Amino acid sequence: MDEIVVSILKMLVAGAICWINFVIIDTYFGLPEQPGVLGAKMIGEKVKDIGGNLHGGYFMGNIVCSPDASAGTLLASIMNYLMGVEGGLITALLVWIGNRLCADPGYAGTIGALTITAIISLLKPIIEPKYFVAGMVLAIFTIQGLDHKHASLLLGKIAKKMNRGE
Amino acid sequence: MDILEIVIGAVALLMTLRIFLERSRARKLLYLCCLSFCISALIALYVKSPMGGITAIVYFITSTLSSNAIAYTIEQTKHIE
Amino acid sequence: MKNLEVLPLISGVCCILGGLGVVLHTNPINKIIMLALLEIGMIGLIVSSYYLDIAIISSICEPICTIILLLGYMKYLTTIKKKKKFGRDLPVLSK
Amino acid sequence: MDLVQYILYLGYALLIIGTLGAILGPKVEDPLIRFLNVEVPSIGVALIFLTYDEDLALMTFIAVNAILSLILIRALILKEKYESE
Amino acid sequence: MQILILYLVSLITSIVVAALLKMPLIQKSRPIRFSFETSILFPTPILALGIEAIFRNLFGDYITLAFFAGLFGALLSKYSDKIFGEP
Repeated sequence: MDEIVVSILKMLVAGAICWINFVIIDTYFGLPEQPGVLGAKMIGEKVKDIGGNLHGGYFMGNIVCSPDASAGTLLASIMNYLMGVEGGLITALLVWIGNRLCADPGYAGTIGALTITAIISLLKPIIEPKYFVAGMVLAIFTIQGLDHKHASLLLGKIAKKMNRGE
Repeated sequence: MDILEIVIGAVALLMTLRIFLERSRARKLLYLCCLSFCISALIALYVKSPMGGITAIVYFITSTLSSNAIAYTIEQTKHIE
Repeated sequence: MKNLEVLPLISGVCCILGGLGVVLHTNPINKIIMLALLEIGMIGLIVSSYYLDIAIISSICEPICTIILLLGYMKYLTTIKKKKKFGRDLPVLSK
Repeated sequence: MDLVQYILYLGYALLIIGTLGAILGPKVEDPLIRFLNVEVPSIGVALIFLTYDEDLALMTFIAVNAILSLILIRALILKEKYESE
Repeated sequence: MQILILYLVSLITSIVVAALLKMPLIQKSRPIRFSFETSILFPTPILALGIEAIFRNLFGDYITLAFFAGLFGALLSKYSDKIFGEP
């Protein structure tokens, strides 16, 4: 019974680390500022129609339409769990190819994969890489799955504080 | 069964039901993206070898490409209808 | 049902709900989104019986099929709209 | 229940749902909607191939299915174009 | 220790080949996070390290393969807009 509580605590801490990592990198590389492809513009306007923020809607649309730092974080933690540190480098190569297929410059994906590789290799004696996979799923669930209106309002506030958007 | 797989499975089940019951077309794509994250994590936790990791990466990138095409078509056909 | 893992259960639920959703929806874009859900279930069932190479081939062929269906739908829609506009003028000309 | 029996029954269920939906589903007079309903039983057939360990047949079936949809949707567009003239 | 030497060889090779192909050191167009150009500093070392990781896991520890990994990385970074299409 005690092990379950410890593993749930580890999963929540890993989820918080992943959330901070991918939101800061995505916001710094300008996802809320403009829609990269035509589909992201439509999703941003539909999120604005239900009472959300427009720039938070652009953020969510850009995550759907091309693999950004969120995809880099999940796939790099998967490959770190299976192969070790070399998996992070392979992930950076494949995510760059996927970004270029979706007509995106590809700065956010590769740098997100490399930073989560560094964080995991620092924290490996305390939290195993298995917990980062489940933590990343919980982190993406709070943005895309739970409540679109309040999530876009929160993302718009973060984007305004970091001078991207408005 | 592990506790991690049960948590990811619960999230995936909730996402499947919300895709089936949602009315708006654009917000179905957001739930579909979250479901794709869950399946990619489950593949890597089920097959414990490097080939499973390559499968998860290829699956996730092609799924993103597909939803990109669907969003582009919704934007294009909005003027015609 | 006792010795099944999590991945086959989730894939089975995706298959059943996707099949019902393709039949019950009437807008073609909704049907194509549900078809993507059905393909997700099929790839999960292929992976759960350890055919990894076929899973890679299948997940590469899936967006090709989706893009073909979407391009065909756009061209079909423009053809129908042109025919309806042309058909409104046609009885005037035929008289 | 075993994994093999589970996949087999799932394939049978998809075949029945897809065939009934292609015959008497809602708004099936439009040929595009009927064509999209026919995609469901093809995935059921792919699952039955998976059950009997026919891996080469499964790979060929998935690859040919993409080309087949190209030919059928081309035929639909040509039919609409010839009816309008 | 030998693994570190292999990665270092591929890194130096990719940077030297990219400099011989007359690529710019940093991107020219000024909001740097929206430009599609490739330069020496951003995608070239990452691509070379990734290709070297794939080669080392598939074939083994050879120093010739590290050299070819750097060469392929520089060529892929130089001709990327011809392969994936100009946006």
